[in-house]
Amino acid sequence: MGQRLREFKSGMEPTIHELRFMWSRVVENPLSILGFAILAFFVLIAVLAPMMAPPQGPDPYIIPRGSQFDEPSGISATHPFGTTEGQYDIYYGVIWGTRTAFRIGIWVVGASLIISIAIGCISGYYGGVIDELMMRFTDIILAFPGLILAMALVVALGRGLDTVLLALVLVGWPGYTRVVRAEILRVKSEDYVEAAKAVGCSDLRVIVRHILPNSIYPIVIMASLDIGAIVLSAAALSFLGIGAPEGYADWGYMISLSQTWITNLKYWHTFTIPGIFIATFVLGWNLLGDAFRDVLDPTLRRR
Amino acid sequence: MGLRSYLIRRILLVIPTLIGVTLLIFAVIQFFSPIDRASLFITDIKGTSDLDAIIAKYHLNDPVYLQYLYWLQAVLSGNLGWSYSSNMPVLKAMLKAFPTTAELVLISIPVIVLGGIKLGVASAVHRDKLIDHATRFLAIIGWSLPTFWLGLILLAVFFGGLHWFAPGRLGTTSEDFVNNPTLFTQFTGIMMIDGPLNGRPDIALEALQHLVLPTITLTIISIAMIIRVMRSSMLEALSKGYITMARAKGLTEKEVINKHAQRNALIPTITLSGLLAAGMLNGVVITETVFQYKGLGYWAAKAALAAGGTGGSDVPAVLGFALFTGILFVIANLIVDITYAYIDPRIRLE
Amino acid sequence: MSENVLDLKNLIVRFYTYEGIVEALDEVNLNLRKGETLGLVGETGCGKSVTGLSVLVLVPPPGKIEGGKAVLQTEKGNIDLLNQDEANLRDIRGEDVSMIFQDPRSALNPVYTAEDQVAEVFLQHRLKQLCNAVLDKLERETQDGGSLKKLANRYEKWIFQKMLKNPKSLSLRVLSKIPIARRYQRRLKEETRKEVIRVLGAMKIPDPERVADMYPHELSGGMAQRVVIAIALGCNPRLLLADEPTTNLDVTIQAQILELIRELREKFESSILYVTHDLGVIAELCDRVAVMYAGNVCEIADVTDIFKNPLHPYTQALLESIPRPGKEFKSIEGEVPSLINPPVGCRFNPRCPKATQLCSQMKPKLVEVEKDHFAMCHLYPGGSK
Amino acid sequence: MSAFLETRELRKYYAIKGGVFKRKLGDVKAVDGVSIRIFEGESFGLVGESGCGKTTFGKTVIRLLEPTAGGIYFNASPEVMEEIEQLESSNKNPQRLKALRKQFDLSTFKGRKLKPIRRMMQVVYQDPTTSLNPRMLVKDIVGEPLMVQKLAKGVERRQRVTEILRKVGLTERHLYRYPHEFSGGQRQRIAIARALVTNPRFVVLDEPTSSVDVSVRAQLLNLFQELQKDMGLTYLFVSHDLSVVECISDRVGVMYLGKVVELAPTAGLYREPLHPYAQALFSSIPIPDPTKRRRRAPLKGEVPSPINPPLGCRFNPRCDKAMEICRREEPLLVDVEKGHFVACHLVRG
Repeated sequence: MGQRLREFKSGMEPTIHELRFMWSRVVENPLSILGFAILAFFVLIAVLAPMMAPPQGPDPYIIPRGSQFDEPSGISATHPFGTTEGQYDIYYGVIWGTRTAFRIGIWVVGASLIISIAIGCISGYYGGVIDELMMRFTDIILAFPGLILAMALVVALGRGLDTVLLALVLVGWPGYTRVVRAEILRVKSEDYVEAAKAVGCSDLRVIVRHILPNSIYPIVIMASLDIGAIVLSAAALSFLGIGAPEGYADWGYMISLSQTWITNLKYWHTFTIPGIFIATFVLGWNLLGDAFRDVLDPTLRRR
Repeated sequence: MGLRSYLIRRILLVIPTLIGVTLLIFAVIQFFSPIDRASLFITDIKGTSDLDAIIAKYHLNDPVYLQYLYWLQAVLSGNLGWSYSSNMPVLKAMLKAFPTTAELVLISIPVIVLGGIKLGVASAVHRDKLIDHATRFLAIIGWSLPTFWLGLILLAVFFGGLHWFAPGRLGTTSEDFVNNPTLFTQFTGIMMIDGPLNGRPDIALEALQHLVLPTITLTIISIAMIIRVMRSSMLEALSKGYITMARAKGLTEKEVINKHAQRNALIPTITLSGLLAAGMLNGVVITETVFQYKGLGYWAAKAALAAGGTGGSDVPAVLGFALFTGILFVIANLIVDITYAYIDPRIRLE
Repeated sequence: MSENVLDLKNLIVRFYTYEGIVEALDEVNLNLRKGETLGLVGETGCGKSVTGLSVLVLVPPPGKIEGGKAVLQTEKGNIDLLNQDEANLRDIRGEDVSMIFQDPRSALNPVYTAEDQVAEVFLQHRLKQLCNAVLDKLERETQDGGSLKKLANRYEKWIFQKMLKNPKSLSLRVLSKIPIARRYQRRLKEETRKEVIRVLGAMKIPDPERVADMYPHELSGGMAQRVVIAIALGCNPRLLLADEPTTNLDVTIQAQILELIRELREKFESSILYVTHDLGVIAELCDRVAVMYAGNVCEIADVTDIFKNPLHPYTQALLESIPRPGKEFKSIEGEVPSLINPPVGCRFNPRCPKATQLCSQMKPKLVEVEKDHFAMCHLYPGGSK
Repeated sequence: MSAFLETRELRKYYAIKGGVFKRKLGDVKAVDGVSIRIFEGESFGLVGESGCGKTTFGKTVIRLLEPTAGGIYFNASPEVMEEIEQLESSNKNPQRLKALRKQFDLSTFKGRKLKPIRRMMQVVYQDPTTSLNPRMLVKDIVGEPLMVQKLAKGVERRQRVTEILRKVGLTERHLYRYPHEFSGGQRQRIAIARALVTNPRFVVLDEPTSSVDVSVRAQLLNLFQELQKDMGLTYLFVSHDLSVVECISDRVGVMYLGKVVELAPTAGLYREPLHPYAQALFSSIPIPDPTKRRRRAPLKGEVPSPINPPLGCRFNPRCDKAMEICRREEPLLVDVEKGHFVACHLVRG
């Protein structure tokens, strides 16, 4: 047992050393601490949502509304952040909107990563015709500005939040695949991969045991930190009106409700509050992403 | 491989990419029933009544590859279908809105590129100093702000609060004036040029005034990428052997940075400016929608929501727009790669 | 000791890295006499390259020079390089002291031609001479030509006289940005090109005209190194630092470059600090040798003395580790220590066959054991003094 | 003496593509017709400058690279070799030749058939920092060949791993460590252990000492010699370091632009190289002895491109003894005296 533990501990050692180094660099920067704090705050909100804003209908993601009255109302005891157009409660919306944001980000990143790792590995390792075909295919998707292609896909597949998720995955995977493939190509040319082939390892073993462990961590970390950017795109689609359905607890959708009221500063809360939520959420991810990017960038490492 | 054959190859590569782009759009069309697809071939309002004839005419019940060829033929002859929302053929509507967008983009690009490069260099040279932290913080903020929210805040403050700038492209009176062909000739469709050409410099000034907020929005959103790429490639360049060499020659720090490091750092920045183009096109859709700036993006966003179309959208308009931006982006990338070939002597040898 | 071109005294350099403080140079002492070639030999990471960079005061971050002196003999007398301001240092770099780097390809900027990069040295340090040459030429041209040509000539003369006085004056900076007005720069470029071709030719580059127009990636390794040497010798420096200039080259090309350095040494009368790990190169090229180990210079002597009569145990072991056919390979036990926590006392003591208790307690001093033969070892406590 | 490993006109070309349509423009002729014999138990040195094809040759011989043409015969009896030679020159019975090649010529082996070869032929790379997977334990790195070759399992595998580690000068304590915890010299020992754990008979040593320091180099060279005696290994020692090769090899081949120009027993070759290139190469090595300083005319020019090597003798543009015939005709590698082969028109057997 002790042997196992020692093995495990020393097995984790390079990873721990690496993480400790990254951590020390990340912590050096006060901005990334801020990023961590922001994200911790949002995780807390997402977890505590049912307690902070008890659901009132069968679907907790549908914002309760008092009346059908159009004009937003100000801050009051019953509506701590006021209500937006159509009397949707802003407080409830932003709390449950946090869950929506996490859901969108994690789903899109997770699905894109799985697709891109599978395709990137095959493409990069075997090369040849498969690689050429795959890369040309990614070229085509990358030949469109992402948001516009996503918009077209959502329009074609029918509006809704699920469609937005699907569209963002379809638009997002080629970019990751390119990165995965480039990493695989880099590691593939390392001597230890050739040495593995020289002792008679099968392709699968070479990929799983030698190539992936040496290429995948930075990609996974960087992709996870993309969640902010993905939430931003989804919010943009919701803002345009083709994402979240009516009454859904989604920040982008809530801001789109305030569009007609911005000329009167009396209604400042309708766009400011949900906006602050999106901006800080994304800021948190980007602050962390920036810190990690510096640490993971091999050209800037270890001064 | 010489520079010339690199360029020829790069230009030829545009053809398969464009075919791919059309294939993808065509694939998206396949989500619709033949009746819905038929509307993609209608070019006037009367056509909506005899869809069956169109289904027959364009072979919409034929095998897919034949359909693609017929569709491609139609697209190549400029037929992108009928836009419900603007009540005219898609191509015509897009051409009409294009100069407006061009005006916005052309004025934003220099601000973004030059500003981004300067700030990125300053940030790298003073790494971990105040100016670096400030620039990076600004870049991250700009990168994190939702475009639409930033636009709305600017509108609320400068239009709702201060009444300095208004949304739209021109004031209502000027707009009417400009759209009256007997009074005003639209040579280019770009007001800053057409205004003075018609002897009305005040129109140009008014257009510029309306451009301030959209330009600021686009800049804040897009500049972050240039700053970060420039900063990291500048840091990389500064760690290279030739920088030590340049210092060992006795060059001033200014020469070392401006001549030796910056030129090398520009190379990765240029290769990534294709992404900038994509970001701008994305940003244009949102920015124009927020500011009611009636260019291509505004038109497409409205079309996506148009009632009465397929599934509540003006599908031909949205797909036509996607195809159009795809082509635009392919051309932008071509220009980027050609510039890159001229800046980096190494590519000429590969 | 006035004939020392360079005198390093107790030089200390530390690198502040994440892993810890690297004691890269720990009181390095060495002197370079006028006209000689001093070999600085040692294994990877012993601090020999850092020593070279310290002389130029170009130790890269996170490294810092934290003590000692680096006295350079110049026309204005002896100066300590470590307490000069940037402007002074810039005048010295490339003019009095210059450097050849290990990897010529990374030492050349990939986006500029060889000519551009060689020309920079002349424009930086020989601008006056270049201006005078241009003015001479303009003087000769005034006699003939039409009135427009005469006007242009007068304009250019005015420019170059201004440049002679103050090359960074405002009017020059403005004119250099105006399309037609800046055509005077062609004259300067012509003159500089002449110099560039001359110095490239001196490097025995066949067809220097063509090479001048090439980009670094078009040059072979040997050719690129010649260009780097041309840059270094462009202004006839009194001190040349050569940091493993042949390590990345093939042996036959190495032989060419060594031969070139030997010839140029006589022609340019420079003193050379030649950094290398190759004892063969040292034996062929150098007059004296300094042996470095883990941030210390542990022995300095004439090249024949080092090879015939090495005093320091490390030098002895190093020489024995040279493979010789028919003999058993001898090696030094253990590994080169990390400089983050270097051994206390003599840094060689954990690997030294002759180490005593004293060696792990106290750091020995570099003393003159025999005439002109210095060693840093407790085996030779007082030296011959 | 019969050859343990013999290459016959071995070629390895790399296609270069370019132009508008990425057509094939030509070949980099990295190895261009090399025929050598390596005898059992010897250490064969292969020297030359960078780009001469020595590393490519080493990797092609053990089939890490796909040969473009030619044959690699491993462990074939003299009778078989004689028959192949006859069949090749007479061109009479192509079926028989094909059958023989299929049986003995490694260059015809594919997929599964290569796996047993991998057990017999191994390689040690130049730089152990890149040749060891940084995320694997020493026990897994060294045990992997046993695992994939299905040679040993569980306790037995562990025993064999420990045994080989002891042989290369490491101990059981090192089993559960990662490569980054070792110094350069020790890492190279791990790489050697991995190569030798399957008891191979032939090992390609690809510049195995050029990434370690002088003081450590000697330790490794001693280790190589010990292991060779112990395990009855045959070495192909590829290096640009002529003095190391001199000490460790029995016979040495000199390569220039994809061809072997001279091949001889070490002592004879180093005493008196016959090919003008070999002469220039040997005289270029700086001798670590200040009393033996000499001035010499270094070789002029640089190595030409291996895409379009010069006609005739490949060395002719740089050779100061070049004659008319050198520009026309490629010299053959001929035996001039008792196993001293030279490919030069000046020297005749």
